[in-house]
Amino acid sequence: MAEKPIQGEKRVFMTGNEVAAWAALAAEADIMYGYPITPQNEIMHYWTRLSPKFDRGFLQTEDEISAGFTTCGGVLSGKRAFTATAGPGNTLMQESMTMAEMMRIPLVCVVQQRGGPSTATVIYSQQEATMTCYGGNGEGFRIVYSTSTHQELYDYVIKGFNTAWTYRFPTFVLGDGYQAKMRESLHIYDPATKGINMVATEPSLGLEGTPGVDRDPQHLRNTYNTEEELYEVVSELVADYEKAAPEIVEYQTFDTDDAEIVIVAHGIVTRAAQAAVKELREEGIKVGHFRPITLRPFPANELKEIASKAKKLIVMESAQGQFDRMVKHAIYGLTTPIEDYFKPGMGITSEEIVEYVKKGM
Amino acid sequence: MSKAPNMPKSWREETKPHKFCPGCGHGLVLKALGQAIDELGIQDRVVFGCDIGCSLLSFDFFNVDSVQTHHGRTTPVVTGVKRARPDRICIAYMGDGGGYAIGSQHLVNAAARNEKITVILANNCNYGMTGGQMAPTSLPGMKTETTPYGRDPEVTGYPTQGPEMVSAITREGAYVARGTVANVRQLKNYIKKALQNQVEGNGFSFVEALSGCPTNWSTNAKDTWAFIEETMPKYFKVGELKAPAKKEE
Amino acid sequence: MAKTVKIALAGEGGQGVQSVAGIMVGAANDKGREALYIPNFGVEQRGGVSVAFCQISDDKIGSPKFKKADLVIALSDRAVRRTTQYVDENTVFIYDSSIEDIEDDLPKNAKKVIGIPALDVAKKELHPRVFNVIIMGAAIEATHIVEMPEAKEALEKKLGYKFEQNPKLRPLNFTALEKGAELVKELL
Amino acid sequence: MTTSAYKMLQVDTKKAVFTLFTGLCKGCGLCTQKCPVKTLDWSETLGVYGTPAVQPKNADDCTGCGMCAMVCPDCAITIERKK
Repeated sequence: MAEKPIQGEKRVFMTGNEVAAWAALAAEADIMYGYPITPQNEIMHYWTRLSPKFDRGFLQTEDEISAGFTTCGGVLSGKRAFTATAGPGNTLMQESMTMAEMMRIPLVCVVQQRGGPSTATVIYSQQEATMTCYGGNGEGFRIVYSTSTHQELYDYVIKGFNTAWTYRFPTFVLGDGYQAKMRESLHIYDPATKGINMVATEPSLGLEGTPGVDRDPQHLRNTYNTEEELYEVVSELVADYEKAAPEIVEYQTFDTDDAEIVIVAHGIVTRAAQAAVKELREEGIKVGHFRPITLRPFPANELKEIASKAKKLIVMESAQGQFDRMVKHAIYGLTTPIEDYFKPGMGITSEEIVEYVKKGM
Repeated sequence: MSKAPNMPKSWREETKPHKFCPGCGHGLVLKALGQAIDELGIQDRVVFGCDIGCSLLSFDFFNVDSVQTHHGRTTPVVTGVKRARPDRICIAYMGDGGGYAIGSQHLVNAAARNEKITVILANNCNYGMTGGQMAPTSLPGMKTETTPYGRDPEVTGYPTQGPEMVSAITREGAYVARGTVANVRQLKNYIKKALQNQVEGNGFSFVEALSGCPTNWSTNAKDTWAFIEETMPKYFKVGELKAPAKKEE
Repeated sequence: MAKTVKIALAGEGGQGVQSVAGIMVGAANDKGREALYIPNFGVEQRGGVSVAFCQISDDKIGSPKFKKADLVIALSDRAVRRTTQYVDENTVFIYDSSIEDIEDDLPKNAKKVIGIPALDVAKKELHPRVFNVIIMGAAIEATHIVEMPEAKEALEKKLGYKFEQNPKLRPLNFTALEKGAELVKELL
Repeated sequence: MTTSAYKMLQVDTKKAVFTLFTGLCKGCGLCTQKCPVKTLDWSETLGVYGTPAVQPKNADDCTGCGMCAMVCPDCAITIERKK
């Protein structure tokens, strides 16, 4: 067994793509399957440089359809397998992600959102929120962590593997092109030093013993014959997901206790929102910020409570209302006014948030 | 006095009679596969993957660990398993639609990468499960639900020559053959060689089996055999296309 | 320095703005400061105007991009036109004085607009290859995100292997760094 | 094993014992066409889908070659040759 990739803990300064590769390495990921697309490609660059030193595998597939399905195969074999993609690649990967939902395949996928629709830009957006949470023909039985810093990217890739293997739902770490390409400091660490034990994996295929002789064979399927049969299976998925959701859901609040105005944002936009809240508070403006860390499951109750006490919500995102729909669905029934601040495919800065909030007062 | 049906040992008797139509060629291809698994003694190591289309009905066919995936995606799923568990003998089972249409990029690239897996493809000249539409392998002039006046090659092209294509893009070490359910013993031998090729770790192995679809062809037993034995071989030549050089003893 | 320093470096692809931006923020990080650097990038791998967005602070940094910079350095006519949007009354705007016919496009609202003959100096006194290091020197002098010895340390760290192969490169790069600082010192 | 659950139709021919497992026979008829002596024909006995199964119509013609068993997609036939 090769040495641990990271001994103890250390401060580093690197891009988010490099962070993702190191995190997967630290999380004892066994194999990555992937197909290059900007801006996630350097995850593969770093993984292919680092992984051979630690006996980990890699396969570059012919497209993202294959990347997703080979990842399913790897996980079914009992390996801590993962993939990463963005934009049009994420679109192609949705097919395999529905198989992972249906068959409870605990794969991990890092998404570095780029501009859309279509090829659009390779730079940045938050336009893959709907697709990552609900893509494909299904019900969105997934776990989606929306990260905002390199530290979180590192933490949640590691956590993502454990969440996936604990609850057996496909788990996404939703980053973006900024997080992929920017450099900032963070601490990388061996999970064990933080008391984090990696959840054991187990194979669903290729088990020991001769099937039919020593044991029953594994006959895994995602096709059902009747409406009733499918309904039963999906109902079980619903029940399991709903049971797990309260244990999985995560969020953060900033100065929301007495906030009259609450900015609701996720992912990297939360950085701008946090900075803006700090600045506005210094001027005595009662503004707060609510940030879901998990978009699936969504912290609906927590947001509802805060929203019910506020005079106004401002939903801010680098997309045309994808996150906004989740917010509105979560707080349905409240009469708190909601303002939308949408910048599809564009970054949002703290300066513009400060300006916007002041203008509306 | 024999009392038990003479099924391959690797077949799962609890799921028999199987779900394929009367006279369906899948039963024969899977019989040949079952016999090959038995003769090689690899039942404890096989991971079997199947596609959508009629081939999905084989998901519980064998006493081997099996997984059914989406249309065309069996090759990548099985590739993923093989890459994660090189000690397993991984078989991807599909029809002509799954291998030559919706999953063709996976077949081509798995072959080009020389994945150490075995792909077995049943060619019955049409899409069976969805009700007899044109497949990449439908013959010129053949009437299907989407070529009701006969397949016009000017409009829809000529039948895909799968093994020929795979043979052209694979390197030494690959095994490629086309068998037929009209000769189960030969088909079994081809499949056995294909699996043996994987056991030895030589490279990609691929067997296409000419197969029958009496339901969608609307043929009786006589015409089914006539189509398989007389019509299909005019376009699809049965035989081995590629085999690794014999190892020096 | 409590305030976050925001810098936009812009040039033609190939002028090396991204590499000096990387070295500069790396130097700040090495000193234990918070730094954030994001290159802008388009679909193409090479060519086009390339902008490096850098922020250095004592605290964690907010959004990776910003509206207005404390310092903008633009090294081509296209870069000038592209970056005037990041200028306000607190911005020092530095451009290379060899850029022709740019007078009308220079920002009118900046705290200061400074033309420096970085390219000329590089060509005539040093070497064209150290043009970007001159720019780094100017940026450091204008912002003091790190001091000169730390900047040299960072250059050594990044280019040390080249210096070993050709020892003349070390003084050349260090001189370029100092020259860049000199070019702006009197004008700030 | 569920073998015992299968009902059998057995025909003792001159050279072999022909056994048809009716619970497996879907009545496709592929075997009848492959019988080299054309002795296999539809039976009064019904198969798993309620369609006629098969049996040698003239027991003495059967040579016990096993072709019918080989081409049966459902493994519904066994041929046990007599010594």
